[in-house]
Amino acid sequence: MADQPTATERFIQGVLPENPVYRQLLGLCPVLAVSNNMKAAVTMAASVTFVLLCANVVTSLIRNLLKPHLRIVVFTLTIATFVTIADRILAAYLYQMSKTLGPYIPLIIVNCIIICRCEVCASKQSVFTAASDAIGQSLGFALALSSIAAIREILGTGMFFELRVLPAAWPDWVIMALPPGAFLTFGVMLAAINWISSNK
Amino acid sequence: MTKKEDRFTTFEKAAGKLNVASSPHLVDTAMTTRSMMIDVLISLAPVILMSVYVFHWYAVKQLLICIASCLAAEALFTRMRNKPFSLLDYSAVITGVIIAMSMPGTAPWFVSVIASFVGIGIGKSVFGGIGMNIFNPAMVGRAFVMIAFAGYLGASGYEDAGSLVDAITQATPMDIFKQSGVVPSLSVLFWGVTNGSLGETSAIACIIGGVYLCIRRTASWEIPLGVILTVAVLGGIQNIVSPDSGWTVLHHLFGGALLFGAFFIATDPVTSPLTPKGKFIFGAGVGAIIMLLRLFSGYPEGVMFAVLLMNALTPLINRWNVPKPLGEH
Amino acid sequence: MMMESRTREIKDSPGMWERIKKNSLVQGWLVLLLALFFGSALASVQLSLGPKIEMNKLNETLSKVPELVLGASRAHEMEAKNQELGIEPMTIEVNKNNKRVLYNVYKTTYNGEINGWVAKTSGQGYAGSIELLLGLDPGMELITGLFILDQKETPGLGNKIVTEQWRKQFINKPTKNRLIVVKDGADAVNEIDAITGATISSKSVSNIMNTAISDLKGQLISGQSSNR
Amino acid sequence: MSYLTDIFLIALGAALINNFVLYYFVGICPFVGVSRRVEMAFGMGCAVTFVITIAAFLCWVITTFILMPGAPLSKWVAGFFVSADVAAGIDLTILSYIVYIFAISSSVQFVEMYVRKFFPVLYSSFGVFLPLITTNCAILFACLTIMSNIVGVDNPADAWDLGRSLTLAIFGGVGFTIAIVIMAGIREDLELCDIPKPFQGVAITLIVGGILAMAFMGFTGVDSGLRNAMIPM
Repeated sequence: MADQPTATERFIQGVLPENPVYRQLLGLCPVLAVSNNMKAAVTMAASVTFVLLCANVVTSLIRNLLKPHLRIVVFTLTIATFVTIADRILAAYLYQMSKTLGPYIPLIIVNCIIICRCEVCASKQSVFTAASDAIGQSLGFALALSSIAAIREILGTGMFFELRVLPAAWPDWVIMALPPGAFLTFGVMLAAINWISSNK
Repeated sequence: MTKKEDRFTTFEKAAGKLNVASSPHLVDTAMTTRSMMIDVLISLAPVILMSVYVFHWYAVKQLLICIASCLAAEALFTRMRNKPFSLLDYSAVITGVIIAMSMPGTAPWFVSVIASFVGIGIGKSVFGGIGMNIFNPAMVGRAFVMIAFAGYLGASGYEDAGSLVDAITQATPMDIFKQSGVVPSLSVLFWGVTNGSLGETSAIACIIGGVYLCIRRTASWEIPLGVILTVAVLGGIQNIVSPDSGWTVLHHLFGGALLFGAFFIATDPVTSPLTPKGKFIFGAGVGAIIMLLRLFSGYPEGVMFAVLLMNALTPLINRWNVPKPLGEH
Repeated sequence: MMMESRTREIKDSPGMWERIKKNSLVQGWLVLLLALFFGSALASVQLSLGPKIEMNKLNETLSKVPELVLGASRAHEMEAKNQELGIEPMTIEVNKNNKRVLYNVYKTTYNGEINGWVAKTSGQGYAGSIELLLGLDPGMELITGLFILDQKETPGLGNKIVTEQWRKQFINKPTKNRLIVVKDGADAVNEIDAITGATISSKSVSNIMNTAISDLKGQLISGQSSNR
Repeated sequence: MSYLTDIFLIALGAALINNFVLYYFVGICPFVGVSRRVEMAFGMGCAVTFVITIAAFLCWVITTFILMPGAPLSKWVAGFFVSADVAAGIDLTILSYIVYIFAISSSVQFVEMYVRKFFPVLYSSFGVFLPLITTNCAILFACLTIMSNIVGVDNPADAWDLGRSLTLAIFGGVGFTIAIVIMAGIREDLELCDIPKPFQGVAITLIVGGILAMAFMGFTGVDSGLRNAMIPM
């Protein structure tokens, strides 16, 4: 497997060059849905990290036993289990947050980032590489999610992590907390990233 | 040649064929964007005059803010694309005037500025500028601030007890009706000496300007006709279902932003369908959605949402009503 | 494991082994093993966290109860003194136009004395349903508190129903007359100020409360007597 | 009457007011991915509506009879092994996510087989989208919504029946189709536009999605308006 990227490469690729959100355009549902405040975004990113890390490690451990036609079933089973565990942990320790995130935690099951990483990296490479890949990709996801959440929360409520950063006279842009704000912010951010990377 | 001109000539030819007997001298295939825009400005004059008469300096202030920020936005975004910048097509001015006329007089300055920048930026520039936009830029800006600053623009946007103008201390007729079922007199709605967004109050001013636009063929008459017919029919049905509400068909027609929207906003040739039949369907759709939102939605007025929704459907309407290529009968 | 199966393969008759190997159940042994493993993991998660989650669900309502009955300052005072309110949950069934309506009601007692009721109720708001807790004094004559548990009203307008500033005007309103939402300053005892620009949300809340009060008023007093 | 009103409002809510794509952001991937041509978008929409209905049916049956606390089937089975009290308290909701995702993937498989065998024409028009649908969040989202309306309600009498669940699923699919077809129509027109380079592709799709979401915001409150109109207070 000489042609496969090493652990460090996987990690670095995940954060920026192959950022799952801005570059690969995967997992867009949570990026749009839970990015109206930082707390929700960070919790979401942490849950995705947990699921991706566990799924990648388990997949990598059993990679030699996988039959090609059963591998999707195995991936799905693994991911669904860890998502359930993450969901219960949230409900037990962060009850309000788990109510806020609602169905978007179970929807991690069908988040393409995770199944894509299992397929591309974990089912072919060692546990260590798979883990560093998972962390890199999750970090990239977290960066993207919080960049959008920061803009939406600051413009929408004048606050950041529920702490006031803009003067009290700031008129809240309510639309930023609502669905149109998510689409527009993400669209403009994506264009900005495209513009920056094409100018390099 | 821009897409708008392409579309426009296609439509003009189609329309010319249909109306050859009635008014051939009015079909001006060489009509440029600029002369069209001047027509629109002329037709907006009665509305502007009426709003200045009713709202005094509130109207002047809104107009100045909106036009200035639309021009600034246009200049900024065309510069960012390294395109030649020209104000001579007046399109940004018209967007500014329409945004100003759809605002309540008391809306704070930043709301108008944001509406203008969002309208020009997200409604127009990202689609490639004039003639390319899918959605009506003024309505994109207006809907953005309506959702973002509902507190300033909804019912309360119209009630400023400290103002000098009598009309502004009242709630809008639509709003009073929605909240407490009080029906204003028709003459008040017709002449427009009441509260509301700057340009929407006076039915007669909208009709004069709109008829001028239609006669000049800058706007196609099918769209306002579609809107008005549908609203009349649905309003009539509503009257039959609940006869004691007192809000008659004429109230529906003269109240709120209906006529302003039907004549000046829905008729934008870039964002409406190409064929006469498509235009009529477009108008009818706008009318139907306006009535649905007026009767049931929580927002006081549905014109901007209705226009945006039908703008979104325009490509599909065009698909199903493909204009016949030239030479084919 | 792979090595072992390969040696066995040579020993056994190849035809039969091939057939077994093609069998989907045998091919899926990994899936079954994983399912077993994950199943036990989930079971242990459920056993360890399940009770805690149930507690969270209950506490969400229960933790609000003292404040709704006693008011925020008394509730904090009691908490500071480590005094605890007795809370007894019950379900009240109301027959309305031949329709059964169930209410979750909490009877609060202190030193054996009833000192209030909290009812959980919900209804249609401007966008989606509003779920709220309503505090009432022992005789159900006064409203002692209001808390919005869940709502989907428009951010910036309707969702101001959750603010304490708006909610507190309900406190000490008599239940004798229906609450009425007015737009220009409430003066009468049963009038409530609407939130600017969100009259529908304001009306929804007071209507939900009116319905709950009129449904429960007779029921609770009689229910109370039957409990004795 | 009130049941029909309920069904009507669930349908309207799922299709327009709280549109799956434009309000809940589920099914965004096909919304930006498979919306280049109107025919393709319509095919995708039909496929999703088809699968979502079957998945919702399975989900409702499984949740009501097996998964929810005190579900009849699991109570009956467990009755053979443990005492009746323990059997009545059996709660399998922890398995729900796993069960749903397998219900979805097997209904996709089933639909694919069935359509290929009996409707070859239909299969050639939207069969290619079927495998993609397993990871379409709209379907899992519909199942989760149905579940929260069965398990999450305080009052057992309020739990959704099959009719309500299927209505949500079908009209959720219809709402998805509406959104994706409108988007495809616009994107066909966008090809003629001189879109700034950084905005080309997904970015402009998201901006258009934002304006569409804005337009759909106009419907907020229509459901409560209609409810009040139909059921006088």
